[in-house]
Amino acid sequence: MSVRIGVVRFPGTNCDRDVFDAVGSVEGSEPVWLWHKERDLEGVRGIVLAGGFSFGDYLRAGAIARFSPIMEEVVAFARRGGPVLGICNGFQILTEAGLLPGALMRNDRITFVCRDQWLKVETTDTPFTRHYSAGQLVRYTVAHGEGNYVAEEEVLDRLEEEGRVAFRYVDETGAATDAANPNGSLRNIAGIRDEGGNILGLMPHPDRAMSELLGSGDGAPVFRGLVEAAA
Amino acid sequence: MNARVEVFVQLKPGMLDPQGETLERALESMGYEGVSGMRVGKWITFAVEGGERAEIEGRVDEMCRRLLANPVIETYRYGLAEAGLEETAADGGEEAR
Amino acid sequence: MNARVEVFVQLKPGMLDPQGETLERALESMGYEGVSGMRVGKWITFAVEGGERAEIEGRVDEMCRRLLANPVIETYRYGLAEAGLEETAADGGEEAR
Amino acid sequence: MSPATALRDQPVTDDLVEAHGITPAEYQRIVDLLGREPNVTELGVFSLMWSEHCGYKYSRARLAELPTEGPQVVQGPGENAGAVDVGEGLAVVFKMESHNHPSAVEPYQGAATGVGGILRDVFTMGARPIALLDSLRFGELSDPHARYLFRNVVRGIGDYGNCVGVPTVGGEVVFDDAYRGNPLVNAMCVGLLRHDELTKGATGAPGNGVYVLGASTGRDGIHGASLLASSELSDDTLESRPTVQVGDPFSEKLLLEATLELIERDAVIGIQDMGAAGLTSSSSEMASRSGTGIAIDVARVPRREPAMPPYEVLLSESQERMLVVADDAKEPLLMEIAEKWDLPCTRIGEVTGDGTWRVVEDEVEVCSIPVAALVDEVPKYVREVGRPAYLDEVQAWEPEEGWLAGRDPLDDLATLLAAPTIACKRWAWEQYDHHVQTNTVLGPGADAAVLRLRGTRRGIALTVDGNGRWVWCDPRTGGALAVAEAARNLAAVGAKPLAVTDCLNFGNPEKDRVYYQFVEAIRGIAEACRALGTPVVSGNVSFYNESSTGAVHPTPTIGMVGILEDLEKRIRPDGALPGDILVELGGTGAHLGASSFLKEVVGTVAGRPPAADLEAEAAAGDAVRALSAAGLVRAARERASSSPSSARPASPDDGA
Ligand SMILES: Nc1ncnc2c1ncn2[C@@H]1O[C@H](COP(=O)(O)OP(=O)(O)O)[C@@H](O)[C@H]1O
Repeated sequence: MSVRIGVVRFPGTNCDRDVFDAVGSVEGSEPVWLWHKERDLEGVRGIVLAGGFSFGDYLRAGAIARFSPIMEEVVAFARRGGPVLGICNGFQILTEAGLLPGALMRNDRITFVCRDQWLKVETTDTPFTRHYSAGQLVRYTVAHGEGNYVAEEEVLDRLEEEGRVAFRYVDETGAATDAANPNGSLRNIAGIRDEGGNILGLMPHPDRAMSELLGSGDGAPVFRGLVEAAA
Repeated sequence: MNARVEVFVQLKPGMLDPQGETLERALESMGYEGVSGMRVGKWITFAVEGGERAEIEGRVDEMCRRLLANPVIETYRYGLAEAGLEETAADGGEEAR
Repeated sequence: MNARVEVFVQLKPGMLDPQGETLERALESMGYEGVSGMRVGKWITFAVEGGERAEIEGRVDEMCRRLLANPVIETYRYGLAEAGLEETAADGGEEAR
Repeated sequence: MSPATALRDQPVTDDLVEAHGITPAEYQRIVDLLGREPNVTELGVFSLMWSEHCGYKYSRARLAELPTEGPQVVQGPGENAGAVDVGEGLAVVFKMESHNHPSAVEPYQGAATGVGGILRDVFTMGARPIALLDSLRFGELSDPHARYLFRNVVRGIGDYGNCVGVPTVGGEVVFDDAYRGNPLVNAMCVGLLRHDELTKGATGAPGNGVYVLGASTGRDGIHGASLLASSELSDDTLESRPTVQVGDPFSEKLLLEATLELIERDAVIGIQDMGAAGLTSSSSEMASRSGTGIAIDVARVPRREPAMPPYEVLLSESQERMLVVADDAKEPLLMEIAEKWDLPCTRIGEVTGDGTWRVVEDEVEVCSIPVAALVDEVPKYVREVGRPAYLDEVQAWEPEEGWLAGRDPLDDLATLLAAPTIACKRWAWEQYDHHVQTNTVLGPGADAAVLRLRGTRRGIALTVDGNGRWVWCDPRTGGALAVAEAARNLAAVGAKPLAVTDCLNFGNPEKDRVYYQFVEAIRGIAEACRALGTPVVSGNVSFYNESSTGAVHPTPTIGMVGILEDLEKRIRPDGALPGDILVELGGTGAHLGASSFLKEVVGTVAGRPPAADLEAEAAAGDAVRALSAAGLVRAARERASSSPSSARPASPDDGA
């Protein structure tokens, strides 16, 4: 029996096929499209919100998408403990929907940034990061205009204490410097998880790090972890 | 009543506004001095049909809270004016339309 | 004087405002009815130091034309208030100018 | 009287004809073709269809000199975009287009809508866009206005392509005073399809329905607005008329997905982009290709503004719209798919059998013109002009004896590397998502971009190139060299060139000097394309790139597509290791005429560019590919005006 994993499509989602392929590359998984207008999760056991510009990211990234019918089901699924991964625009939607704390503001450099990025895996305590070792450096691509993670100090402190910072922007030596920070995110935060550990949101794209031919294969463990957790 | 609504959304005070900063620097390099504290917010205008003033206000406030502003990072305020008075939205600044 | 300035920039009437249209549809599908003519513009606030009121106005107008708006597609208007009166910039809606 | 009626009934005076850019002789021809005087709407329609932009009246005869055929060609010029076979049942569809004038006025929106237009040209053919490239020219970066344009053009291209989800994988940026008053913004789009998915802008049989899919129609970019303003229409409707369109990449993305789904599910008979020149050119071109007529009721076209007269509805350049033809059997599916993507779709008319382009507003006939008159009878101007005198002057340049004495080569090298045109363009391409769709094997920063073709061992290589300075100094050689350099860029990654799209940016062709440059550059391009076996399958002409500071350098940009049969055999730009042997292949010896060294270091634009030895060029490309196939090449770089990434990146923030 293969594990059904839902890939949500909003109008304007544009990494949907990349994610679909990434999920499909994991043995034993079956990616399934979920359309924003539907309320049926089609029996999926895990969900990915892919990157892109849902509703053009008009107003604010992810602001409109979170009100889609499918999102009510996604929120309920996540609250039941189902594994949910939000990449880039997906992360923005998860914060807008209140499933993850904080917000993603416009990059401090104002402009969109697309580059290869070193990340440090800060917690292995999620299904998505369990195949990494703590402190491991991985390389994904970032590509976003609104990836500047902000939250109130207390929230940030709590995230740190509870080990909920999942990825940090670092340089090739693992140092979380300003130069290594592509967007001004507070404390170089690139991704966080929720209390339960079943929801992960991150700006960088593991879905684009699936093949050495394209520069990095470092993202594959994320999808393997997702499928295993869903099984 | 039918109302013309204006909503103003801005980053919370204390939050860095890189867009404002960039514009400020650009103005400076163009030779405009003495400009400070620049913030770039959103100005959203629309018409609303039907209901009492208080009811419309309530609805607009809810729209702001739920969609037009993100309370984690932004503040908002709004103003209503009886419609028909298209001028309301238009006056001050003949350039405005 | 020292002034607080508010600049309002919007796409010219008749120009497509994709943001406004998309927002309007989103509000509708969230169940808010009777909303129309939505436009999303910019609301830029800052302080200016020094000079007579007329002189500041002239300068602000020039800044608008040269940088803050592109007159080819946008209209703008602005309002000044003597500084110190932070409230002016802060209280409700259309009074803001 | 409403402005709409006022306009419709306005008499066609000589002034009005002239204001439409129509010569008395052309007007007479229109009268002959119609057998009567045109009304003002018809006049507007002719002025549009017979403009250089749509009708290619100055260029068409010359473009015929370009080679367009080859076994690899699946679709040559004439459709929305060209297509070549890349093996395993796949074809690559591509085209380049300019958006110079809109970008000069509103750089952000101008560049953005330029990308929007070229994307539509490609997905209209049924191809999913998989890559964008951009070729940009601005004034010197020390000029604040050039910095403003550079910053906003790049942002406009990035925001649009990023939002639609098509990676921008390559391009070029040149800064030269020649472009101060008139920047060049050229965008190329590449799409991929299976051969059987290729769709054409056809109408099928009489009786089929004609639909508008996508955005509503507004007063965007209505050609002739200025002349209307001079003809006593109510002022307030006119002054608010925008001349530049606002791009809506979100709607474009919906249109893209809807269009591909329509084609995949066989819900349409034909489909055509309604970008430049709008409803008029899309409908007449579709009818022309199929030898049919078409009847449209403008009253049914969804509009953004009330009281638009037919003139405006027909000539509007509102973006993100498609013209679709379907029969009754397909209509329900067409509507279902449109609704799925939240796109309005409205039936506005039907295909007819009489070869007439007919427009009514409700019941009233507004236009009735033979399709052939609009499309095939466009006047063609072929002029013979002599070689302009400036060329002798420019080419007479010879280095004086000992002119390099006392120069410090290292200093000069540093100057050269710091020149914005030569410096790394990271500032620009970091703003472009160059990875989305996960096919980018080699992105910006290399001689050519390389994309994998999923499910095969193959890849394609893409590049855009042009050198206006060379063409200015020697139009024919410069034209040939642009093609040669593009081919070299492809060879440097191990790819074999397949075909070319071009974007020919010139000044006013009514001027002898410009026309000469144009004619000669095309000859050069044609010769090089023949020699290198790369037919031209699509392209675009942009004339009138002039301002108060004069005409731009004649700048043909060449977009080239190549194939790598085995991606594993590609050449990596950064593959070199210490101890490797460095070899120069080909080479023109020490040549400094018209060089970057002269311009950036010495401050002169003069001399002749290096001769284009096309046979040697072809041989060098073959040699590189053979060496690479034999596993002997670790890295390669094309050696023209390359941009080492170590140099300080060119950015508008430099304050230069
Ligand atoms: N506007 C741009 N957009 C995307 N990539 C660009 C742009 N300008 C330059 N590049 C990239 O920078 C690299 C160098 O470009 P260029 O200076 O034109 O090199 P060359 O002289 O070898 O053609 C190329 O990989 C090119 O794709």
